[in-house]
Amino acid sequence: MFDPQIWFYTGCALVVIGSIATVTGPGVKDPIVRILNTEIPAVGLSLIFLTYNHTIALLTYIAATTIITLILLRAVVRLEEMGAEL
Amino acid sequence: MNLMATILLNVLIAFLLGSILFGLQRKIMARIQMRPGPPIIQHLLHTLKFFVKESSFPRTAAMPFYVAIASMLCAIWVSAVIVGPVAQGSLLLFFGIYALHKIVEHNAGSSSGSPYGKLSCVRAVFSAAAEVPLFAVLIIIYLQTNTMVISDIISYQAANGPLLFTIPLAAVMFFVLILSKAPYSPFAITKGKDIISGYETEHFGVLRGYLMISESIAWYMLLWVFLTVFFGPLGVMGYLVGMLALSVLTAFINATTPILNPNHSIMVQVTFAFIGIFGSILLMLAF
Amino acid sequence: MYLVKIMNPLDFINLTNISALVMFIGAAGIILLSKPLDKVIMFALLQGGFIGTVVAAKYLDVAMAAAVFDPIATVVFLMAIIKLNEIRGQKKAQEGEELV
Amino acid sequence: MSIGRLWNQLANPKRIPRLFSVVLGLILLVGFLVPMGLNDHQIYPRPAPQEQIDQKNPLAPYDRGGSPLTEPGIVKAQYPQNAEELGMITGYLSPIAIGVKNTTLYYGTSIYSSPGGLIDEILYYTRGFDTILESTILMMAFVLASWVALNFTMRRKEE
Amino acid sequence: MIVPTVVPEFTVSIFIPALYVGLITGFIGLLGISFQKNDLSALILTDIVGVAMLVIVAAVGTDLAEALILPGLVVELAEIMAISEILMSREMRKTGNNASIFPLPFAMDMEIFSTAPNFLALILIAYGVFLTGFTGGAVAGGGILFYVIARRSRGLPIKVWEGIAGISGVAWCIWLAGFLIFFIAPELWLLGLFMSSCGILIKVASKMGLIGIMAREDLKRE
Amino acid sequence: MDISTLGGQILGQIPLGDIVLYLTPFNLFMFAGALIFTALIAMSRTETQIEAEFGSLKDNEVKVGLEEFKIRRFLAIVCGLATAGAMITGDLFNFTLFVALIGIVNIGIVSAVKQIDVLNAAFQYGLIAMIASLPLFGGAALVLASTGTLSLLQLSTLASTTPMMYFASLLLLMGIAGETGVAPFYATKAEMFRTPGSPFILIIHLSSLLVIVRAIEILLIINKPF
Repeated sequence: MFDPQIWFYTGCALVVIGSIATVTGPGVKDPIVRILNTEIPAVGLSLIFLTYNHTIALLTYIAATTIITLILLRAVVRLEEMGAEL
Repeated sequence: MNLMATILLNVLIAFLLGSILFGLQRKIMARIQMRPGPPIIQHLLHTLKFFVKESSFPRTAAMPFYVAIASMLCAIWVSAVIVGPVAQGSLLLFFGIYALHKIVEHNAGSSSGSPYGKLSCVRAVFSAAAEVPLFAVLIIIYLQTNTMVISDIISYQAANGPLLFTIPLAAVMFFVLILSKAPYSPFAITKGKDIISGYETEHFGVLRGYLMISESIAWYMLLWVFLTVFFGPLGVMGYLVGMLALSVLTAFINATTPILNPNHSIMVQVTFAFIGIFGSILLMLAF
Repeated sequence: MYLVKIMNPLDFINLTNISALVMFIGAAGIILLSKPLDKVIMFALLQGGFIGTVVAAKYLDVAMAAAVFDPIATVVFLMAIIKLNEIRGQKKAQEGEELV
Repeated sequence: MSIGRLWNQLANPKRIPRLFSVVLGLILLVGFLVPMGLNDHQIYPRPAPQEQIDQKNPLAPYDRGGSPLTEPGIVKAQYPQNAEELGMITGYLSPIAIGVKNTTLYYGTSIYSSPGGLIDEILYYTRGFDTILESTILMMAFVLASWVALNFTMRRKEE
Repeated sequence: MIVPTVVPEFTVSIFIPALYVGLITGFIGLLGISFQKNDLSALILTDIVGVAMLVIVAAVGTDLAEALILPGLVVELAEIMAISEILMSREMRKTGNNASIFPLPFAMDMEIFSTAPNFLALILIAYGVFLTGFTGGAVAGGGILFYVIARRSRGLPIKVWEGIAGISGVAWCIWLAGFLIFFIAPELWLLGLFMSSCGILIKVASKMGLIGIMAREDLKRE
Repeated sequence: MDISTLGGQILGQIPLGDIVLYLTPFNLFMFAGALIFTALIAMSRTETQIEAEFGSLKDNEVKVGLEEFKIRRFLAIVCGLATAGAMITGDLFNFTLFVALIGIVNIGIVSAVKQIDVLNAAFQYGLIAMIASLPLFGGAALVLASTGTLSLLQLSTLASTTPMMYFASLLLLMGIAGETGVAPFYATKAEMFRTPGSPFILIIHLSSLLVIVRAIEILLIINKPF
């Protein structure tokens, strides 16, 4: 097995495991845990990009995923703060 | 110049025939319900009457829009006549026009500021959601004839017999679409009497006249398309008899059925559409 | 003889495999640990593994950008968690007062 | 009259995304029954992964040939006749990029992400109309978000 | 031959696994949304659906695929932001604007906040400017954002905000002009290239900066 | 198989690199229709919605404020232009992007209102729009993977349709259905219409119906049943 294949299958595994964990992982009732779990498929996707040598997309994705995290966390904190019951 | 004359003639025929068919429909409905009913030319007279009445505009209306949208409805159906009987162009284009008609209808309601118009507008959006799957008729016709152009569909039927016999479920679906456009039909939720006259509540004078003209032309055009697409090349008498028959049939249905609740009306139409789509595909695979 | 040469376990110790291992450990940690702060630490591990992989692919500029963005993500998480704890603590305190 | 009640339930906005996702999920499962494969005659093909970096090419993984301002690179576009200067952008390197290229082997991504490079060629030239739309989507989403934030969610004490 | 005429064998061989991963992930995410009663969780789960979409697009493995991914993910980001803002607006109206009931003494004196932001932000912005385009915009925007969140200064007036929004509109026009140059005057392609890439850079970066301003309202209230 | 059996004969092309717009009577009519409505919206003012006030005999006038009016008009015009673009574009991915733009702008047009129900509908519609980006872009990517092209003119010249393309167009259809809100996903969209501002909500409806009609054309171009 040569390197790109290892990256690829690691990425695939992370994407699938991570998405399962996000949907039904332990403690995902807490939104912040759920957001942390979404980082796993994000890293998995980054590995898939790396396998295909989509490096510019990878670079953008690394920046974008940080920003998405920030947006989601902002929503979580703010909703919690105003005591919203969803 | 000749083309212009043809267009004018066709529009005139569409208007007159459409109004008379509407009048006939009301008469038949009345007789079924043991009422005397208005005279057959009532709808026509009604339309003409509005052009000599004073026009007034509600203070709350969204101004240029409110006037333009009613005039637009007329323009849209005139162009439908051009696409249909005059040019025999693409069926897809005809359905584009029908989509525009839905939009205009719904905004005629909301632009006046009346709460009844508003409700009619919301219901128009609901009902558009139900009519969109009926566009599947188009796809079924296309799969059967390999073309979207009306003249080609006519020549296909001249060679292979009417489409009614090969894709009957599509014809049923299209008939449901026509039925939903008829006044007092179970699917006419946008003009139900519970919301007064729906989108027409706040239109007076010339604007109401425009709305009524385009209703008549729309009825004629829908019947024309149905007959052309499913019965093949017909003569003048053929069209006349077919239109009469369809109007009488819808009158019978409308006279005997109640108007449905909006959600139910949509889901009934959607159910018809799904049965029609899958049934037609199965039929086409079978033969 | 030849088989033995291929099966040499030391061959498996290279940057790619180690990084993959680290990433799996990080992922498992994020999923299984219960406290959010512990999860953030495992998240750093996951990111570290990822940077290792990018280095193994020899794209150093991407690795550099990832190395800069990782602490940012971690800091953002930390801030949110601390803030949330604070809010929840206050809510609990308030509810307690109401009860008393 | 359970079907009537069911139909009424379908009109509840909160259920719609759930319903949509169930239907879509089932359709995605259909994908496993359909025979699929990648057609290898694609436009804009790229070399095998890691091939260029293994050759110690300082422009890896985006080297598509050509030399700055003189010779176009290799670009397999859909309609080459519609793009007169096809390949020139791929071949172009800015002066800073040339400097970086001569210093190190591992910064190909940065070099080709700076002005010039294949992705720029596709994004701005051959499929530039797509990029107009994408940046418009971005702009609209931000107009919307910032408007809501400014008027409703940030100035909440004033209301 | 630098560029092959057909897609390499390796890419073709991993197409099916990648596609299936995309479909499975999409299915899991969609199933999660359909069983989810909580609106916020549903929003977070759409992120997973987005990942599935990117996997499927990436699986094509050509340069075109990459060009399609790149703006797609920036768009995904923008949509999440807009929708989360609507969610907050809705909840604020529902709960009757009681968001700032708790006066929060939120003092967090971490070393990283006093020294690191300037340095990291400088690196990111400089690197982003060098990269240009969508990538550079995202990178530089990340830098601006981090700087804005971490700085102590507060009370940015709305005028500054509108200024930023205006710049981004102008940047969009610059990029449009660049695009037109490609087709109207192909011999000036270099000018078009620079206008386009710098336009997109400014546009994306300034928009990302806005997020930082919004987020600071929550995270660094004093 | 040829585009002219669908929308009438091709009158011309506008080449923009790989994205070639083609003009048939059908496309032109829809394009012009969308533009006319956009122009109408741009110059109209909004209506005043009259509601009965509860517990008294007074009327309650619901108006659209000036700030809100400006932003909604802007978004409505963008939506109209996007719809017009979706009518004449000749590229599959370009079309999906137009649809995505229409989706986000539609949410925007109603997000500025203050009714909780309408905001809720806008949020749920936004969720659908985001979910729908998976089948939309995924479907376009699968078409690209199986045929190696995204241009509709090229797609129409292909000899046959593979099962993969059928699957891809099924996904595309789902994506368009989600973004435009047709039955049975109509409820979110219809709820959004309860707000005042009739010229702007016109464009929401206009875009979805026109896009559906255009989508039928595109799906028939991709799938060749004979």
